[in-house]
Amino acid sequence: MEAIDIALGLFDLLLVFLLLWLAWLVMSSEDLFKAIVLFVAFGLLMALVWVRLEAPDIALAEAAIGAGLTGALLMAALDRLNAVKPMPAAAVVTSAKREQPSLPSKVLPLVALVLIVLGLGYALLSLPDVADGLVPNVKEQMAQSGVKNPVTAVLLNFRGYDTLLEMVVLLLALLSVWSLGGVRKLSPRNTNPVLASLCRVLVPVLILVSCYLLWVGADAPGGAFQAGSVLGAAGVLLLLSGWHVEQKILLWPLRFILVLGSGVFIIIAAVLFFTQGGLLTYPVAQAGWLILLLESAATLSIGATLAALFFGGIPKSRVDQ
Amino acid sequence: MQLLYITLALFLLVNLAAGMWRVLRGPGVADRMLAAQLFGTTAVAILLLLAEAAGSNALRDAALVFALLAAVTAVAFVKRAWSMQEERDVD
Amino acid sequence: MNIPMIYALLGITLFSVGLYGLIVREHLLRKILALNIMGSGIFLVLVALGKRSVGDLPDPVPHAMVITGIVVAVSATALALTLMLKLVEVSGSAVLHDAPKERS
Amino acid sequence: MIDFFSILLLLAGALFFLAGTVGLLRFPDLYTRLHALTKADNVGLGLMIAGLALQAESLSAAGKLVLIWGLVLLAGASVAYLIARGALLRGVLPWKR
Repeated sequence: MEAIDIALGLFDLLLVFLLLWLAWLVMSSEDLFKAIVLFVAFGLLMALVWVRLEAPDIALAEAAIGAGLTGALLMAALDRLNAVKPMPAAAVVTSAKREQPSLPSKVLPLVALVLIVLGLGYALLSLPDVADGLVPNVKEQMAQSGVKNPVTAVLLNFRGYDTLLEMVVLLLALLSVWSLGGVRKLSPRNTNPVLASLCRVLVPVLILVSCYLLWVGADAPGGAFQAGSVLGAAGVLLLLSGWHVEQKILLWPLRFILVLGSGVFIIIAAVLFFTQGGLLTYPVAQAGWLILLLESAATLSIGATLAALFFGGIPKSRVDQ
Repeated sequence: MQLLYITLALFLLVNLAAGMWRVLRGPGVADRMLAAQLFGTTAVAILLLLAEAAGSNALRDAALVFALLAAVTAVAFVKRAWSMQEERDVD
Repeated sequence: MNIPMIYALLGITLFSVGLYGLIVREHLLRKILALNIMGSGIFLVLVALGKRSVGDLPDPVPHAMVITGIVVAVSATALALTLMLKLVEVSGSAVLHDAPKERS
Repeated sequence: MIDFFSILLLLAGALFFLAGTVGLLRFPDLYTRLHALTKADNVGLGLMIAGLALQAESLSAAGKLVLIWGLVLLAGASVAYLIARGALLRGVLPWKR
């Protein structure tokens, strides 16, 4: 056992311990804001775990979403929760009315928790130590995929229909949010000069990084999802700083971008279905640029959808026509 | 050099674990958020060290994304979650 | 006991902690956090088991599934939060009650 | 020779991170903690990045490292300002001996 392995082992053990502790604290702490901050820290450490498991693609996605967007989403929700519920008296009454949970109802879930861990742990440990899974299939087909990053190949080529349906899932989530959230006005223009200058630098950099991740995704970790999440973060930052958007852009151009990903996907799938005889079976020579086209459309849609999800309602310009 | 990178990454993780205390203790919401900011900077450093140890360029991209996104959470905190009747959660 | 297996065990423990929180805690925001932690646990198991391959690269298929999973999880979280806010608006409480008649 | 400077910078960076954490834990109020964190950690990261940049395989890799530092500095400074200003507006009093 070399010193370097010991250091890495200690790193892993501390990481595992911290994650467990954080997860427990997120569940057990009384204060909701504290739970959210702890959850953001949890997402941060998850990104480190992905690095240790040699999954840089996931680490990128988690860095953008787990450590950034989810935290922003939760905080905005907490803010609105406090805004719609300014009557703590009612809450006190309901919590006082509810009798203290009996001892069995506290202990039983804990016992169940331990049993589940033991059962699942046994199942995990009885799995074979070496299993190739789908690695041979992926290796065999990589040359025909049109890209060099195996994860991108799986996402956009081998299992392209998964990604197609996921785009639809995102759109559905946004439609549900819009039908529940109603019409909301954009927040008033920000007057803080520091925040404004931060946005002026950060937003272009975010867009640039998003383009970079999209482009590099063909042969290194990166791709539409990571690029889209970074783009979404740029949108969130703009929304937070009171970005002014014309009503006419919020109407049709926004909706066009939102459906662009699914739309391009479906059109290409349909064309390929009739010309190649299979859903999303790319001709080998064209696979590369078809994937790039799909990813570009998907990036725009994912970014716009995530920012719109953060906004939480049908956006309306604050200037009435 | 490898050993130094990994040891320093471990050291920074210990640092981060110590910062947890401030998140738990508070007392104000801003103190908790501040500690989360520390986690962001520390995680960037850990990622860069691991990237150098593994010779992986992709991890530097992850650190770049981290550096960018930590700011977004913090701005969301200042603009949204930080209500004006602050300093209520003293525990 | 190798490193990926430790992370897989961490995954199932996280899943169970999340499940526990989902059952025991009442506030809906907490339940949403619990679901997210459960999701992270499942992702961990998937990726850690994908690392058992003999070759130089881990199995990319679970990686791709987890990336889509993370994005779906964040959109589902956004939807759940909106549902929660709607419920609070209608009923004035962020806690699910046992029976509708209890709502005064 | 380059290795020696790298090690020196990395260790100095780690020291600053330690100082930042100690400040976060020991300082009495929000503003002093803000001061400890934002300054010490960003200098620590800068030193570490300088150490790593010496080892970088290409100029572009080193450039990316420096870019990361610049972004962390910018974000850290702005966020520290926003938090401190927010705290003042919300009536968090600075600590007095």
